[in-house]
Amino acid sequence: MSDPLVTVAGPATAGMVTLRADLADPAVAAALAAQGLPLPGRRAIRDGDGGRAAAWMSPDELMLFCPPDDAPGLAAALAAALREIHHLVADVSDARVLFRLSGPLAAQREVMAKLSPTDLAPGRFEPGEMRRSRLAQVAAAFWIGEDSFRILCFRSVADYVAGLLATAAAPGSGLALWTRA
Amino acid sequence: MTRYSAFAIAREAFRDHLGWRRAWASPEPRAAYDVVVIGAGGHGLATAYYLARNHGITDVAVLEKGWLGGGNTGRNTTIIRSNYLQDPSAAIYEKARSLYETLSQELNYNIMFSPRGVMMLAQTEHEVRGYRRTAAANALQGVETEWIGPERVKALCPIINIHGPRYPVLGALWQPRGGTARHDAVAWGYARACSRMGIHIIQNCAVTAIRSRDGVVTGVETTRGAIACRKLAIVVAGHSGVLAGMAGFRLPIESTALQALVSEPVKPCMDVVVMANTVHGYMSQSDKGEMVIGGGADGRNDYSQRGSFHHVEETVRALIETFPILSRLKMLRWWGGIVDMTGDRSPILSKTPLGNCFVNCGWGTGGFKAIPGSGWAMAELVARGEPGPLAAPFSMTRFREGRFIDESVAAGVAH
Amino acid sequence: MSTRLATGGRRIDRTRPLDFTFNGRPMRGFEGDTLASALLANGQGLIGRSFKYHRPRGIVASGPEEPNALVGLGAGGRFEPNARATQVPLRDGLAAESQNHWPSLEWDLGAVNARLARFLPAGFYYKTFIHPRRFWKHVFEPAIRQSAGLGRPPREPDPDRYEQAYAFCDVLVAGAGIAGMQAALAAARAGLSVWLVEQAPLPGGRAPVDHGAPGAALAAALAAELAAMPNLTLRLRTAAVGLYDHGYVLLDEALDPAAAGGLRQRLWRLRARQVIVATGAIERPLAFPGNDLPGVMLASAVRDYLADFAVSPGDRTVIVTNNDDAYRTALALHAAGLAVPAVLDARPEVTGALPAQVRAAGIRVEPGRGIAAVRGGRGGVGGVAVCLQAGEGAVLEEIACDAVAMSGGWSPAVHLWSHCGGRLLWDEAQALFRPDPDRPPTGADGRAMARAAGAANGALQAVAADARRAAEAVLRALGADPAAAPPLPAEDPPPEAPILPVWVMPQGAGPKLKAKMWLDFQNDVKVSDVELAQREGYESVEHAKRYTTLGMATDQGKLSNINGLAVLAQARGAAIPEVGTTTFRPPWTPVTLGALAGEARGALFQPLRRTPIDPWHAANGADFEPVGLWRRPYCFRRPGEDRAAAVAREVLNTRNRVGLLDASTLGKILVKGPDAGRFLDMLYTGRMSTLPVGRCRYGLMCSENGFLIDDGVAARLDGDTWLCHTTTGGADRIHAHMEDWLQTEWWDWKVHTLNLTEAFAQIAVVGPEARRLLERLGGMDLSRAALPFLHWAEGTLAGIPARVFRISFSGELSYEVAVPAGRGLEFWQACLAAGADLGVMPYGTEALHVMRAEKGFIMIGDETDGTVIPQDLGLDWAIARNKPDYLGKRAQMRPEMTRPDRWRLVGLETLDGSVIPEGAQALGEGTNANGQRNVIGRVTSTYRSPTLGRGIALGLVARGPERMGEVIRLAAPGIAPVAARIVSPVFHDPEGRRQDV
Amino acid sequence: MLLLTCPYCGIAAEETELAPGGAAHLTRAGPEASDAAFDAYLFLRDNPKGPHLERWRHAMGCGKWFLAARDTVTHEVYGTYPAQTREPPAEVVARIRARHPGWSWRSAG
Ligand SMILES: Cc1cc2nc3c(=O)[nH]c(=O)nc-3n(C[C@H](O)[C@H](O)[C@H](O)COP(=O)(O)OP(=O)(O)OC[C@H]3O[C@@H](n4cnc5c(N)ncnc54)[C@H](O)[C@@H]3O)c2cc1C
Ligand SMILES: NC(=O)c1ccc[n+]([C@@H]2O[C@H](COP(=O)([O-])OP(=O)(O)OC[C@H]3O[C@@H](n4cnc5c(N)ncnc54)[C@H](O)[C@@H]3O)[C@@H](O)[C@H]2O)c1
Ligand SMILES: Cc1cc2nc3c(=O)[nH]c(=O)nc-3n(C[C@H](O)[C@H](O)[C@H](O)COP(=O)(O)O)c2cc1C
Ligand SMILES: [Zn+2]
Repeated sequence: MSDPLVTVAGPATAGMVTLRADLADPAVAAALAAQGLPLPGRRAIRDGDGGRAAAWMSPDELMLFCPPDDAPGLAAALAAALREIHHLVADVSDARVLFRLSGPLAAQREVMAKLSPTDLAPGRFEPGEMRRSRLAQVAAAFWIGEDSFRILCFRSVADYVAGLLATAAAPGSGLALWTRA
Repeated sequence: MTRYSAFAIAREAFRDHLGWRRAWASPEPRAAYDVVVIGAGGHGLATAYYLARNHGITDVAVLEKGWLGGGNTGRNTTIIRSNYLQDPSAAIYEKARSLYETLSQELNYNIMFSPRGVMMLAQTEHEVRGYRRTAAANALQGVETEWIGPERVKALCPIINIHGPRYPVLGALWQPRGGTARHDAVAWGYARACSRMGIHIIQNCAVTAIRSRDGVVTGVETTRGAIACRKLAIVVAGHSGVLAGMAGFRLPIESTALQALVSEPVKPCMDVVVMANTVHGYMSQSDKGEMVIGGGADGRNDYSQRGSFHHVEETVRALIETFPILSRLKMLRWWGGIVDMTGDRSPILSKTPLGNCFVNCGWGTGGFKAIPGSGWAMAELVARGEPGPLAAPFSMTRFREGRFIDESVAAGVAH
Repeated sequence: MSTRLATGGRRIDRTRPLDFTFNGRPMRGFEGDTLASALLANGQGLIGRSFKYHRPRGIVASGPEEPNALVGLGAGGRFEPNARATQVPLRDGLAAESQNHWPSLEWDLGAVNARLARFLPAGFYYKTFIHPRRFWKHVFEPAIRQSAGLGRPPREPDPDRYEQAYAFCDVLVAGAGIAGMQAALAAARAGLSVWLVEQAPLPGGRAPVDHGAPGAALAAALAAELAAMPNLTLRLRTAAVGLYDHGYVLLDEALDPAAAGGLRQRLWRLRARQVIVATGAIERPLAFPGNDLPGVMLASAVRDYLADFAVSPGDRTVIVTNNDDAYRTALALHAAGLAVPAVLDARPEVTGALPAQVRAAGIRVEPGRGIAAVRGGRGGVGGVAVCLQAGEGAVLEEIACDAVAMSGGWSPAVHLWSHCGGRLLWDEAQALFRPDPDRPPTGADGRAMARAAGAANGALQAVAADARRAAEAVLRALGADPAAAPPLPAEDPPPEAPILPVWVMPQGAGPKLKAKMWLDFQNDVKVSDVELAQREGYESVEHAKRYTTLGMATDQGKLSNINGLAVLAQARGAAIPEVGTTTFRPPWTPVTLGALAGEARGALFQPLRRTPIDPWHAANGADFEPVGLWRRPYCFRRPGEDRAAAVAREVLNTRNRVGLLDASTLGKILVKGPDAGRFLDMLYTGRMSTLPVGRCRYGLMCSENGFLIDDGVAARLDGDTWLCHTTTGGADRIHAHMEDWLQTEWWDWKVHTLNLTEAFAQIAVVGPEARRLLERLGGMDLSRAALPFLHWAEGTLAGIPARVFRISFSGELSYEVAVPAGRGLEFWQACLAAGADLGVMPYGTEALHVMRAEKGFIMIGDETDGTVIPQDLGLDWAIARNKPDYLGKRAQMRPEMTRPDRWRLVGLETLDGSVIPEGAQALGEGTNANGQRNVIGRVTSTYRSPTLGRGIALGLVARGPERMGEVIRLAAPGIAPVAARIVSPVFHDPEGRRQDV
Repeated sequence: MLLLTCPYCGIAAEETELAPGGAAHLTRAGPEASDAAFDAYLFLRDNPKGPHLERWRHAMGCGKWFLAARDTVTHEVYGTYPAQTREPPAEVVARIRARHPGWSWRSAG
C-alpha cells in the first residue's frame, strides 16, 4: 500500500530528429534505410539499427530516435540524402524529454488511463503503436517499449508531467481495471 | 390587474390566494399587428415594452416558439455590469444598468436587482493594465468604476485566495453598482407590463417563415397561422441565423453553447460577484444560497443546449484555485444555452436588407445585463425606422466597414 | 418511535458496532448502516429543517432521492455540507450535524416562517419588497439572504484528493438491479466488454427487499455469474451521473480515502458504444395534508430499512397507497412483528394477490380511503385522520400510529436517458413517464446509443424479460449475436392490480388542505403553490418550476417532479403528457467540485512552463510573473530593493554595461521549402522572400481582419529556409496559424514548418559591453565587420553550438544567442562568469519593456489590442505596399482602416516630467451623442524611464503624428488631467547609433 | 463531448484532443474582392441548424486540420475527411441526404 503503483523515471533526454517530407516518396524510405531506419506505418513506432527507432507523427512527419550524440550526424545525413526532394530535417533533441514507467504493465496502463483519453486496454494499445494524445492538459506521445510506457513531452512542461505521473501513481490509487484491487 | 404589494399579499392570504389574476394574458393571435417581435426573451419583451411606453405603439405581438423567458434569459448567470471599454458598449450597458435600478418599481414586479458590486480580478500585469485602462475610460463615460488593490478585494470577498501561488490577485476593476437580478423575473415582469398595456404575448408560436413584398416585410408564418405586420423585429439570440435565413439575409453570427452550473445552497459566504478572466470562471451567490457559476463557451457551432463537458471542468478548476473552500461543495445542476456570437463579440441592433425588418442579436455571452437598454434602443429603432444614438454604432454594416466594437481587448470574456 | 429490531438486517454486521455523533450526541450503529439507518435506529426522527418554512423534517427515503435528511459532516477542512444521510456509509467516529436552524434543531426561530406560511406563497418575493427602492439592497435582500442556504459553507481548504480516469467499453449498464445485472450478463456473454455501475455499496437493487428470498437468491446468482466474467467490470458506489453526446458517460465513484491513497472521489469519463439505463424507479409520495411530518416515509423505504438494516420506523405504521406494491410493506412490517393498524387504499376496490395476502394476515384494508391530516409534530407522528379519497376531507376516523408509509406509485429513473435527448412517453395504464423507444438518445451514427431496461423502462413487473429485450437490442446494434447470450431463467412474480393515479389526497380537498400537502419537501412547495402558479399564468411546466422552485432543490425533484406536473395538469385541465416534464440535466446526484477538478489543483492546476534557465532564476531571486503558461522573471530583486528599484538598476546596467535576458520563450519556427518565400510574403506584411541568406528582418503579421497579431524577426538560414521568431504568446498560435494556411488554403505549396521553440535556449546579451563579453567566450568572430547589425551567424561559443542574431529590442548593441536548450543554463552561466568584471547582470521582462518603450518599439498586447493595424503604429515601412497580397491586406483597405483620423502611435511627455498613469485617456472636446466625454486617444505604455530620468509614454492619438508638439490632456481616475506633449515615440538614441556598432 | 475520427491518423479523437476551427470550405477573398465579398468571407459564416461542414485540428495529435460533417442539433457525424478539398465528398453528402433529403451545402444557412 505504501508503494507507488509504478515507478517513474525521467525526465531523460535522447537524440531526436524530425523529418518532414512526403513519406510515400521512395526517396524517404531509401534515405531512412541507409541510416538503418525502417519507415513506420501509420501510428507505428519501429526499431531500427544501433539504438535508433522511427515513429510516425503525422502523414508527413516522422520522429527519429537515436543515441544523443548521434542526432546531428543523422540529421545531416538525411538532409544530404533528401536533397532532391522537398523535405525538412532538424535535430530536435533538446525540445522534448522522455519519461519511462516501470512496474507491472497493467499498473502502468492504469496510471496512464488517468491522464490520457485513450483506450489503453490490453489488446487496444499494444507495443508497436505510438499514440499522440494528451496527458491532462499537455500534449504528449507515448508507446510501450520493453514492457514499459515511454512518454514524450515538451521540455518546458517536464515538471508538470512528472507531477502528473507521480500523482497518478500514488500508493493505493489503483483503478483495478487491469490490475486486481 | 392587481397591483403587487405586501398589502395585496396580506389580503390574498385571507382568501387562500384564490384572487390572484394572470400575470400576463394568453390571447389568440390576431391576423395583423403593427409590429411583430419574434422572441419573447428579455430583449424581445423589453423591445415591446418600450415600444408601448416610449413610443405609444401598443398594437404589438411578441411571438415565442416555447415559453417566454425560456431562452438564454432563463438560463444565464445574471451578471449585470456596465464597465465596458468601448464607448458604444459602455453607453448601452450603462443605460441598461441604470434602468435596472428602478425596474422593480417601474414594472411593479420585484426583479430583485441587487447592486452588490462586481469585481473583475486582475491576475497578470497585462490584466492590471487592461483594467486600469477600462477604469480610465469608464470615468469619462459616466460609468462608476474603481481600480482596487488586493486588500480591498479580500475585504469585499473574504473567500478569495488572493495569494494564489499561480495567479495572485493583483487587484480588480470594481463596479460597486453592478450586481445581479432574478433572471426569470425580468422576463416575467416585462411580460406582465406588456400585457397590461395591451401587447399580445403569444407563446408556443414558432415563426416558420417571413413574408415580404418588394423587399419590404409583410408578415410572418407561424405554427399558429399567418400574421401580418408592418414592422418586424427579430430578437431570437441563438436562433438569429435561422430567422435571418427566413428573411433572406445572412448575419455575422455563429451559435455556440455556453454552460453554467449551480451548487447546492449554502449559507451566505460571498456578497459580491467575482469574475476571474485569466483562469476563466465567474461566480456569485444567489439569494437562495447556491453558487452560480459560469465559464467559457464552446468553440463549435451548436444548437443542442448541452455543450461539451470539459468546459465545465475547466471552469471548476479555475474556481477552486480562486476559492479553495469550494472543493467540498457539490454541484447540483449544469446546463447550456445557445449564444449568438458575432465577429467582434458585440451585439447587432440594426436595420436589415429587408425593409421594415430589424434585428437585435449578437449579445452572445453577455446580454442579460443589457436587456432594458437594448429594449429601449431597439424600440427607438423600430418605431422610427432609424437608430438612435445608443443603437447607431451597432449596425450590421460595421463589419463590412471594418468598424468593430471589440471588447475582448479588455476582458477575455464579456459576461 | 423508530428503533432497531433484535434480528435481521441483511446489510449490517452486528458484530462491528460503530460510534458516531449527531449534533454532538453520541450514538451507535453497525458496520453496513447508512447514517440514515443508524439515526433511525437511535430513534432520531427529526433530522433537519426545510428550506423556506423551517418545518421539522425526518427521513423519507432510503436512497439518493432523499430530500430532507441533509446533514453537515466532519469538521475543519473536511467539513461537508448537505450530505444525504441515506447515502453516507456509517463510519466510526463520524460526526454529523443538522442544518438550517437557529438556535437548535428542536427550537428553531426560523420556524416562525411556517406560521407565516400563508403570507409566503410561491413567488411572494416578486410581489413585494418593491418599495421603498433602497430597502431592497439594504433591508429586504439582506434579510432574505440571512435565511438563504441549507448547510454552512466549508471554511478551509480541502485536504482530500480527487482524480479522474478514462475508460472505454462496448456497453455500459447503469444500475445493478435485476434488470441491469441481466442485461450486463447478456452483453458479457456475447463477448462484449461491459461496465456495470451501481451507486449502492452492493448489487441487487430492489429485488432482495421486494421479492424476499427468491429475489435475494436471484440477485446473488446473477452477482456470482457476473463476478466470473473477465470482460465485465462491476463498480459499486459508482453513480452514472451524466450521459453526454457520443456515448460519453460521467461516473462518480466514492472512495474511502484511508484505503485509496487519500483519494475521496474518482470521476470516470467513460466512453461506451452503447448504454443501458437500468436505474430502476423512484417511488412517489402521496400529497395529503401533513405528509411532510417526521415519521411519514415512502413505503418502499420503510421496507428497505426493515430488510436491510433491521430498523423499524415505528411500532404502528399506517400504510397509505394507490397501488399494490405498498402491500409488500404491510407484509414486511407484519412479518417483523410490527403493527399495521390499517392500509388506506385510495382505490375504490382492492383486489390483487398482494392485498389478499395482507388481508389474510389479518390486517385491515380500507379501500377508497385517504388521509385528511397527520397528527403530531416535531416529535413525530401521533396518528392519522382518515377520510374518503373521493371526498373533501371530512374525517371519518382517527387512527393512532407512530409512522405512515405512503406510496403514490413509481416513476422510472429516466434521468440518464433524458440527459442527451432521449424522449419520454406517458404510460396511461401505469401512470408513469417512461422512455420512448422510438425517440432514444442518438449517437455519432445517428442511431440509438441508449436503451432502458427494467423499472427504468417502466417495466415494473416483467423486469427480466424487459432487460433481455434491452440487451438484445444493444447486441444487435453492436453487431453481436443476441443468441450468444442465453437468457437467464428468471421468474417474474404474479402481476399486480392496476394503480389508480392519485395526485391530490383527498381528491376534493379545498385550498386550506392543499396548503398542507407538500410536493417538494426540501423547497417547501405545496399543491397550493403549483395551483397558484397556474392561476397566475405560470402554466408552462418550466414556468411553474421556476415560479414555485419545485424540483430545484438538491434532490432535483426526484420525489416531486411528477406529482407536481400532474397537479399542474389537473389545474390546467390538460392531459399530463401535454404538460410534460421539465428538462432533466446532469448530474443525477450532486457532484463535488473537487471531483470535477480532479488532479488539477495546486501545482497541477495548470501546466507551468519553465525555460531551460529557470532553475538559475529561481535560485537567484527572480521575481516571477506568469506570461501565458510560462513563468518569466519580471526582475531580479536584491536585498532591500523593491521592484521599481530593481527594474531601474537592470535598465541602467544594461544601457551602461551589459545585461542578460532569458528570451527562451520567444517562438522559433522553421519554415522551409521551395515555396517558403512566397508563403512568408503572404504571412508577413513585409517581404521576406528577398531577405538575403545570413540576414535578419523585422516583420509583422496580421489577421485576415487586418489587425496586427504578432511581430518578430525572421532570419534567412539558407536558400529555402527561414527561421521566424514570434512573441512568447505567439509561438504556438502562429505556428498553428501557419499550418492552418498551409493545410487548408495553400495545400499545394511546398512548405514545411517546424516549431523549434523548445529546442533552443535564447539569451540576449545586451549593452555596450556585449561584444566584449561574448568574445571572451571564444569561438566566433562577432565584430561589426564579421557580424553586422541585422545579420546572423552560426558557430560555437564557449564550446557550445550557437546561432547568433544581431538584433536589438533595447536599442543597445545586442546579440541574441540561441543554443541547444539542454545547454542553455551552461551558456547562461558562462556569460555570467565571463562578464563578471564587465558588470553583467540579468534583467527581467519589465526592464525589457522599459527599454523597448524608450526606443519606441511596440509591444504586441500593449500597443496592440486586436483593433490596431500596423499603419496605426507608424509601421508602414514594414509593409510592402507593392505586394499584390498578404494576409490582412484586403481588410486594411476598408473605409474604417483608411480614415485619416485614426488613432496613431506617438510619444507622450508630461510637461513636468511625471509619469502618466496607466490607461490614461486623451481628452477631446465636448461629449458624444450618448453624453460621453469625447476622447481622442489613449496611453498604451507608460514608464518612468531610468535612462532619461523622467516619465515617458507611448500612446495612440487621433491624427497623432500630424500633431507633433501639441499639448493634450490625459485623464485617469482620481487625478486631475495631466498635460502632455506629443513627441516622437523614440525617446532614446533616435538615430539608432547605439545598436549598430 | 464529441468523438471525431481524424482521417489522417485514423484515431477516434475526443473533443479535448481537437481544436474547432469554424465553417469549412471557405474561399479566400483577396485584395481584389468587393466589400461585400470580403465581408461574406470573413464574417458571414455558415451557421446552420442541422448538417454543418466544419474544420477541426487534431491539435493534441498529428496536428492536421480535417473537416467534419456534423449535425449541430443531434451531433450525428456524417463523416470526416481531409481538409484538402473544396467540397464535401460524395459519400458524405449522400449520408447527409439520407437523413435530410434535398440537402445541399452551399444553400445551408
Ligand atoms: C450560460 C449562460 C450564461 C450567461 N451569463 C450571462 C451573464 O452573467 N450576464 C449577462 O449579461 N448575460 C449572460 N448571458 C447572456 C444572456 O443570457 C443573453 O445575452 C440574453 O439572455 C439574451 O436575451 P434574448 O432575449 O436576446 O434571447 P433569449 O432569451 O434566448 O430569447 C430568444 C427567444 O426567441 C425565441 N425564438 C427563437 N426562434 C424562434 C422562432 N422561430 N419563433 C419564435 N420564437 C423564437 C426563443 O425560444 C427564445 O425564447 C449568459 C448566457 C448563457 C447561455
Ligand atoms: N411492482 C412495482 O410497483 C415495482 C415498482 C418498482 C420496482 N419494482 C421492482 O424493482 C425491481 C426492478 O428492477 P430494476 O433492476 O429495474 O431496478 P432496481 O431498482 O432493482 O435497480 C436499479 C439499481 O440502479 C441503481 N441506480 C439507479 N440510478 C443509478 C445511477 N445513476 N448510477 C448507478 N446506479 C444507479 C440503484 O441503486 C439500483 O440498485 C424489481 O425487483 C421490481 O419488482 C416493482
Ligand atoms: C441564476 C440561476 C440559478 C439557478 N438555480 C437553480 C437551483 O437552485 N436549482 C436548480 O435546480 N436549478 C437552478 N437553475 C437552473 C435551472 O433549473 C435550469 O437548468 C436553467 O434555467 C436552464 O434550463 P433547462 O435546464 O430547463 O434547460 C438556475 C439557473 C439560473 C440561471
Ligand atoms: Zn490526426
